[in-house]
Amino acid sequence: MSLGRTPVRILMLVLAVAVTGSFAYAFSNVRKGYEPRQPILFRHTRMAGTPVWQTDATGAKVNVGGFGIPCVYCHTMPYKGRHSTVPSTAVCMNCHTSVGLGREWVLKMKDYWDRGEPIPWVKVHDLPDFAYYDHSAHLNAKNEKGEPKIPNKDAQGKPINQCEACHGKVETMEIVSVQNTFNMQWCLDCHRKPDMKAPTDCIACHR
Amino acid sequence: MNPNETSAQPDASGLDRREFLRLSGTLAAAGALASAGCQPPQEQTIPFHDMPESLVDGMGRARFFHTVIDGGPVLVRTREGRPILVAPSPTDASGRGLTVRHQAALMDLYDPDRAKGPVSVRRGKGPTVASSWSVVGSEVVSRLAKAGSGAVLLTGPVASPSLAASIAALSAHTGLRHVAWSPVEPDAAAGACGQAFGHSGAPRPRLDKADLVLGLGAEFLDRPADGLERDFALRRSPEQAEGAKMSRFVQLEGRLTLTGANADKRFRVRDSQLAPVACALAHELVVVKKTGPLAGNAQAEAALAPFAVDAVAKTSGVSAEQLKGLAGELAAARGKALVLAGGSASGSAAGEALELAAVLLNLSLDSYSAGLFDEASAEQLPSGSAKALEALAGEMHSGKVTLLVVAGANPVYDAPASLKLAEALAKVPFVVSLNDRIDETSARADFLAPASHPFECWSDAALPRGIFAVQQPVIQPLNDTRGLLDVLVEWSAAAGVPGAAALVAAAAPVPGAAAAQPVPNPSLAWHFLRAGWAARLALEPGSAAFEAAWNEVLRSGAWQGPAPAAPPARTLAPAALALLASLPASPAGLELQLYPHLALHDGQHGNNAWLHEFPDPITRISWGGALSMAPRRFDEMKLASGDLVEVDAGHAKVVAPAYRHAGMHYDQVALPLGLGRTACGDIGGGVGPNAFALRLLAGGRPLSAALPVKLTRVSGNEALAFAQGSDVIDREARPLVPVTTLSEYEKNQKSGTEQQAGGPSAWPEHPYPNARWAMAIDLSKCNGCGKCTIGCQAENNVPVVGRRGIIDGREMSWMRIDRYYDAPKKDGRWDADVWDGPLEVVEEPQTLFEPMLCQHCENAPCETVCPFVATMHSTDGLNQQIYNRCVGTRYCANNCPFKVRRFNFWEYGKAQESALFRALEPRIKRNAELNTRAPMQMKNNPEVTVRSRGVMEKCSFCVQRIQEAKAAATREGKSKVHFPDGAVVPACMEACPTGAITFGDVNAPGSKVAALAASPRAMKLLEAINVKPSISYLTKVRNDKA
Amino acid sequence: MTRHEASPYATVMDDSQLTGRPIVLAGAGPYGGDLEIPEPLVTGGKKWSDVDRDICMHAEQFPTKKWWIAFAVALTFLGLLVFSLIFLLYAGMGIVGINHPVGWGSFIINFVFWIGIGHAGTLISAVLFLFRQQWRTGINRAAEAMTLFAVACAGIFPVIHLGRAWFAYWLVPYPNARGPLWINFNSPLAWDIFAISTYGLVSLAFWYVGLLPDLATVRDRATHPWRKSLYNAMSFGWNGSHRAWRHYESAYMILAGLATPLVFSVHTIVSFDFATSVMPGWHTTIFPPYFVIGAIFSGFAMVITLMTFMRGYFGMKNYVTLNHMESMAKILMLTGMLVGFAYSTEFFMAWYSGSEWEGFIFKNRAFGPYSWAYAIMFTCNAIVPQIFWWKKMRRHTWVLFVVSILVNVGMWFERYVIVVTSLHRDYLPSSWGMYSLTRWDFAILLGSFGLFFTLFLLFVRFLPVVAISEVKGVMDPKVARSAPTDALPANAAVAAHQEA
Amino acid sequence: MTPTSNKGVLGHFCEPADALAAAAKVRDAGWKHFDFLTPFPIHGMEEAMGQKRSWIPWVTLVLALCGILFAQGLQNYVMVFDWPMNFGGKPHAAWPSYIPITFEAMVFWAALGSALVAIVAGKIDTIPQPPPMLVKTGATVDRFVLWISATDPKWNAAEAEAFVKSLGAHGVRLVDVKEEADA
Repeated sequence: MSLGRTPVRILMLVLAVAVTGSFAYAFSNVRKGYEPRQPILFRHTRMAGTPVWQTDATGAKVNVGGFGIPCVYCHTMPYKGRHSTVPSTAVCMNCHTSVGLGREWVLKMKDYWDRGEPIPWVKVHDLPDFAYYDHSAHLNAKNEKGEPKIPNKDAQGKPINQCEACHGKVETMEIVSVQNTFNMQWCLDCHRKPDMKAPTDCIACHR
Repeated sequence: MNPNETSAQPDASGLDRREFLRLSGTLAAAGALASAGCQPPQEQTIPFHDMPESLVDGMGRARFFHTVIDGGPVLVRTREGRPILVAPSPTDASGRGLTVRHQAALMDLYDPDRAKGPVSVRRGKGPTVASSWSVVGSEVVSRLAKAGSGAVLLTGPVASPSLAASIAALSAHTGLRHVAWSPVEPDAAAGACGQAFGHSGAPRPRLDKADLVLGLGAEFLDRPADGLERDFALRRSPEQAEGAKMSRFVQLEGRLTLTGANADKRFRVRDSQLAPVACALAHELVVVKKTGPLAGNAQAEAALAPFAVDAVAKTSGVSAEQLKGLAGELAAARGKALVLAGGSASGSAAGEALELAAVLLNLSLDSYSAGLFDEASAEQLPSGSAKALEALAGEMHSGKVTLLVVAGANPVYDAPASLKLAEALAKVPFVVSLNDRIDETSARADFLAPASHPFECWSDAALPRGIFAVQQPVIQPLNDTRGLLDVLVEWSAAAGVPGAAALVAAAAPVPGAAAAQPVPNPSLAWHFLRAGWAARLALEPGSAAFEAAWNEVLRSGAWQGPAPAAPPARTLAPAALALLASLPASPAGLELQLYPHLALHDGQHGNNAWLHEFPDPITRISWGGALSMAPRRFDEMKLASGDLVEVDAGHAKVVAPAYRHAGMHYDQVALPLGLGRTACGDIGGGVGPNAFALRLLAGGRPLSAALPVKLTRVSGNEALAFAQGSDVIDREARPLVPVTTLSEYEKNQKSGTEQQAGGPSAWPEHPYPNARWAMAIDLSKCNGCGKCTIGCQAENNVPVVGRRGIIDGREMSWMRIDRYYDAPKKDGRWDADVWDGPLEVVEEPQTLFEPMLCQHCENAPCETVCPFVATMHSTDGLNQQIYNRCVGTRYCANNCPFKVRRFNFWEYGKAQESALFRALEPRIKRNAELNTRAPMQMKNNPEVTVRSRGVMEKCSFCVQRIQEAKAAATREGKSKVHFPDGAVVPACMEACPTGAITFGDVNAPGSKVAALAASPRAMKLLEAINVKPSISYLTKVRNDKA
Repeated sequence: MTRHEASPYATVMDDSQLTGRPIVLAGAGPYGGDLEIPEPLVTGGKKWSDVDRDICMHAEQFPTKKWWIAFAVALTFLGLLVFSLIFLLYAGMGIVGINHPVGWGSFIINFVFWIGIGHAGTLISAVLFLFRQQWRTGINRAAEAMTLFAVACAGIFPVIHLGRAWFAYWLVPYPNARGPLWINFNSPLAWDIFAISTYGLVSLAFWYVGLLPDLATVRDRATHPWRKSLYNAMSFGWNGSHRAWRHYESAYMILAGLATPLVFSVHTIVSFDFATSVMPGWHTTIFPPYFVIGAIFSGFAMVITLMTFMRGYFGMKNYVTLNHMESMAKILMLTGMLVGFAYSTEFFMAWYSGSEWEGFIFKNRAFGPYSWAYAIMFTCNAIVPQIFWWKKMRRHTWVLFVVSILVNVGMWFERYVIVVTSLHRDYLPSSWGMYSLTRWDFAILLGSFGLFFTLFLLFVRFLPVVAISEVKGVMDPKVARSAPTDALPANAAVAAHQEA
Repeated sequence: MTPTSNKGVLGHFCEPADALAAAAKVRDAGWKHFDFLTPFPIHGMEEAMGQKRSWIPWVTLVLALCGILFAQGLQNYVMVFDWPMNFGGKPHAAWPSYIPITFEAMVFWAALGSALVAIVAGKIDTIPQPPPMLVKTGATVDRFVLWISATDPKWNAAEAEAFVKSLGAHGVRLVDVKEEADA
């Protein structure tokens, strides 16, 4: 007699799969939390993090934090061009001709430099090819009062990094990961804020 | 239900609640897993090893270079080191203008069928063997020393002074002889001028100064050169500056050409009769009306005596009244009238006489003295000469030539058949080809050492009006190729030409200093050019002043040379009149005209898909050519379009599909040259018939017109790839093209724009408070040349679909030029059969051109019907098409009244690899051949999505440029509310040589497009259905005021 | 009223004895005059128990050779469809005949064609039910099944005609991660999705509700316990309780009442695909009624085609009699005339509106390059059914069969004419073009028939093809009842197996 | 879901008219838990059995209104409130465009809902039935079966059997599923 239940069970199962699956798919988030391994273990915490001075055993003051190098030292273009750009190896060699020598990853980087090969970084923030994003148009955007639309000051008036708005606090990340969903909904959440006065035309991003 | 009664049945719902929850929990976990597995593929970011300083601001942005290609000054847009667009140089002062071949040069650069490096061809016997530049060089140089005058360099016309100088230096040192051969440039004009005035070089007419232009088979719009189309357009709109009036253009011709299609009045005169008709006009002016300096000149009057209008009227088909009227019109416009010949008809046996008659007419009308001609001042460079080729062929046959270097010439394909060049080549002991591929000539050579594309190497060019331009490379050579100039300098050095060795030494790379090379470009040609340019600029080579001047030349693309010399006197040498006496008789029956294909020209770029796909503006045939026949003859022979016909010229026969060519003279047929390449690559090989075989060499000139022929219908039909549906428009029923005549226009400026008004709208309009993009197209200025379409194709990554694609109706062009023959109202209206082109309409066609692109309608019918939200209106008035949202219902295209939406029927962006499916559908293979072979993808504009199969696309008003302008405004802190004129220039407007297209923000105060849209001539199409286009068409005005 | 103990219906042993006219019982009238009673709907002196056997037999026996041959042919065409669709998905829309002026081709034609056919079933169930046309009982089950299968065939076309069919689900307005990007409710294609899915599901519900009592009949005849429990589950344990009949009848009436406007709305909305556009030849207010009538017309033609088979091959002549066929022929002729009237009205309106575009498009339809298609359409749809003015023709099986096939050919061409001739020459003469079907178009068209007949043959194999309980309801109890006995009816399925 | 009763009395008639006549008598005799199992619905049986009109139409009305509300809500939310876009110059609230889907949604909710509710109602809004498949009644063939369930308040097996026989029913028998199953 249990056969009477079987078709109903199958039907319920199919329905449950369909409903759960479609919602999972519709809201699936493929980007947030993406944290690929890079060919060189570059530590943004060390390069861009806040300096923390400690006195070591010998009494010398040692920076155990980061060097506080601004983002645009390496990623030169966000205010001027579409891409923020990934630095060429030559930028690393600005300093690493004299410092950090002998460290494993510095040596690996120098290996690439000596071979004349670019470093094959893995793209962390990867928008689909049909979405056209321009860093300069976002970072330079200003409201009527002439203030940047992407805030460069917090509520207390303390300067903050504009990059944080999307990329999060990269200077605190040992391995860079994607901090936001970077999907269309996320883009539009900002573009549709009334005080942003940002375009919501499709051609703003797709062409 | 009674709870006391127990049920024998289980609960019918099957699943209890707990079970369901358990199940869905599992599924949610599975869903999460699945979505985690749906990560997009990992991509890499490859930065520079060491970024060049010049690129620091240039990442992701276009860079522009002025250069020159095939004598045309161009502005090349590059991205990440790849040229992606060729546009006319906006700063060009030479007025040279471009042809579609210049614009389509990208396809030649990225042609996958180019030779990859030097090969030993072994005269086509067996497979080719890879070789090297040093092997070829040493072979040539060693033979050069021995050959003496037996060594010949055969080139195309030379446009570069530096190249000419290097050839001259090599010749002087080694005895190498230089022969230039140009297959289609008619040299009758220069010859006639030479005979008439004693100095060769045809002067450049100033169409912008003429009130009346008479064309004697003129083709200045078909073969745009020296900016004639721009000058012409300046006088073609009815709004003219104070004191000027709209010009009138009368054309006499046998085949309806693009030029003739733009005429206000057109007479059908077959090629062989053009010279007598021209003489009759001269007779009427000089002998009858006693007009101009020739009046009373006994020799001239005697020479013109046989050409009284009555006599000529009998043979030419133009009535005596018409001739007299025309002569009267010319006489009335004396001092403001121009007579032009120089078309295909000048390639007939009577061509020089025709040109001389034009000279006589111009003399009589005081055109020279009234300043309607600019004297030619370009440096005299070797251009083609059939006489020299004929002599060379003779020497080759007799074995006098021991070394032949072919560079940029393909005589086996395009020389007259009577020269038997293939056999002659076999008698030359050593032949080296410097062409870019194994073409018809290279296949018969010993070695092929492929020349670089002009975008890959240094050279220069002499332009009209004393302007010199530098050809600078815009990309590293893609293959192991070298520029012709580099090769010649290297060979010169090896042959011991003085000075050349020093250049080689200077260009040699400094060992061990790759990163810090002091010389930016080690090219030999660069050194050679700079040496020559130092002399031209009269500056010390290597001095700071020279470097600054040189950099300025590279930046601006051109250098203005010394002012042209004072014009020489234009007095007639009476001996020239002998040409008229020896005028050959017209063929009794049919005569054939061979005209250069409008896009492919002489066929040199025969593997260029854009040029093949470019529809002839008149015939609208792409991918091939057809035998143009008069409609009446076509009907009499009971032919259908594409029926095969054998053209028998006596010495040769060619089979070609027949085409009913409107406006063709009954006794004339025509075939395009430049087709039928047998060895040019997979794209253009075997497309169309090769009409070069029909040319006849006579008197040192390759005759290409007025050739007597017989036609025979042979079995078979070859479908013609028409890029257009119906030819005819009944404007009474379909007021889609605004046209009027000047006299009507003067009565009512709105005439020609009448159409049924739209009803009231049920809805309020959407507001457009900020920028709103719009376009205006002046049909009076548009001559239908189609350069906008190539510009659009290059800018927007529009694929090519091939012959089969056009026949299938799958053309992808975002912009097209519709060509209609106007069927004026006669006793009511035309009936449905008008669309087949009745003889009354197509024998004397009134041709209309209408550029058609997305109209960005305010009430766009396409937007309403797309269920996927893939197309809708932007706040700045654009009709947006979002490819990544498009699923391809094609509903929008169906509902587009203008049929400008294009569907990707196939995958054009990448090859579909499956042998089985490719076998099932050969079109898949052809698409891959045409679009996706490396390095073709390099031409793609990264600012525009490459569309995938199954999505709709259409003109976006070059939204990528609009977005770039907006981003630039944001960067620079400027207002984005309105944009000034010129802030955004779409590719079509950029490419338009006549300024017919105007684009801009119609809401910006004082914008040009707003003024044009408000012009009384402006008409927006299909008001009746209330779509409200953003594009205004300005009435085409025909000057009917004789 | 006199009750006749010996029913005259008992003597009508097969449909050759039917005349299509009432039976006159001399002197049987209430005042002694003649009594005219309609001819029986079921012939052969069938008893209620015979009905069970005759109809369930096909679902209970091992299929016949004829069935296998038909099934093999249908499956072959279905295979062709599957292969063609795989290739279509791989290669793209390039393989079919559409091009730039004609962006919709055979797929949309087939879609409208099948949707049209799908209209007869629900019409017979719903409209004829509301009009108390009792003869519908013989054919409604098969007609409803036909509706479902036709809708299934129709349903694949809007999906496969998409350039990127794998994104077809974007048409469903579901919340998603693209932010607020839903669908465009202005588009008739969005309306279509709702209309077609509603129609498909409501038709399914209607059909299934009608099947419930019959599934119980099959269950009660079943011998194998698996089969028994399967059919029991499918019939939701139906036992014929009149307390269930009460709600059942009410729901059936409501379904009929809702399905009636639904039938009209669905093809109306399909016609909106065309009527709301700006294309001359499409943009016309006559389309909704014109499409609905055309749909009924083609649907009835398909029912006639199928019934001819059912009568011939499945021995259903006693349940689907010549009287049934004649009634359908009459409807066919009426709708055919209405369709012909619509064709003429279009021309009149094109002339009367004074619109040049309209005028041209209709002239071009009738006399342009596709005049052959127009001629096929007009002949098959407006002229051929006129043969049914003759009663003999209405009752002639072969005539009915041929006409029904011709009508569907004509109706396919009607859609061809509407879709192709309107698009191929619209506003701009420069963009005119021609359209022709490629081999893939033909393969998919034929394949859709394969799918249709495969489903229909499976239906015949597994389910009662005539609405048993409804037919029982219209039979004369005097003929149909069993002799009074205390015994329960024997298990008819067993009996049938034993006979076989 | 259906309440079942393992005990009751069954008897059948061979013609609907007989069943109809019997039904009135059963009703008048005061039986509550009785039912007629028939191969097809019999006109007039509702009155004869003393049943009220089916309440399904009210369900239909409510569901139809739900369908209308759902469709109007969805379309207006999407097109007007969530992200208003300019489609071909139409206003955001282009209400005529919303009519077709509103109608379809109304039919969809009303029709499918009614069908589902009717099936369920046939199972719930009933008296305890003889267990299907265990008790053969012939009601799906040609018998018009009277069933009086043992759950009836005035149940008395002998009395019930006698009563059914008195109606002229054939094949009257007392049913006890447990016994039949054991046997």
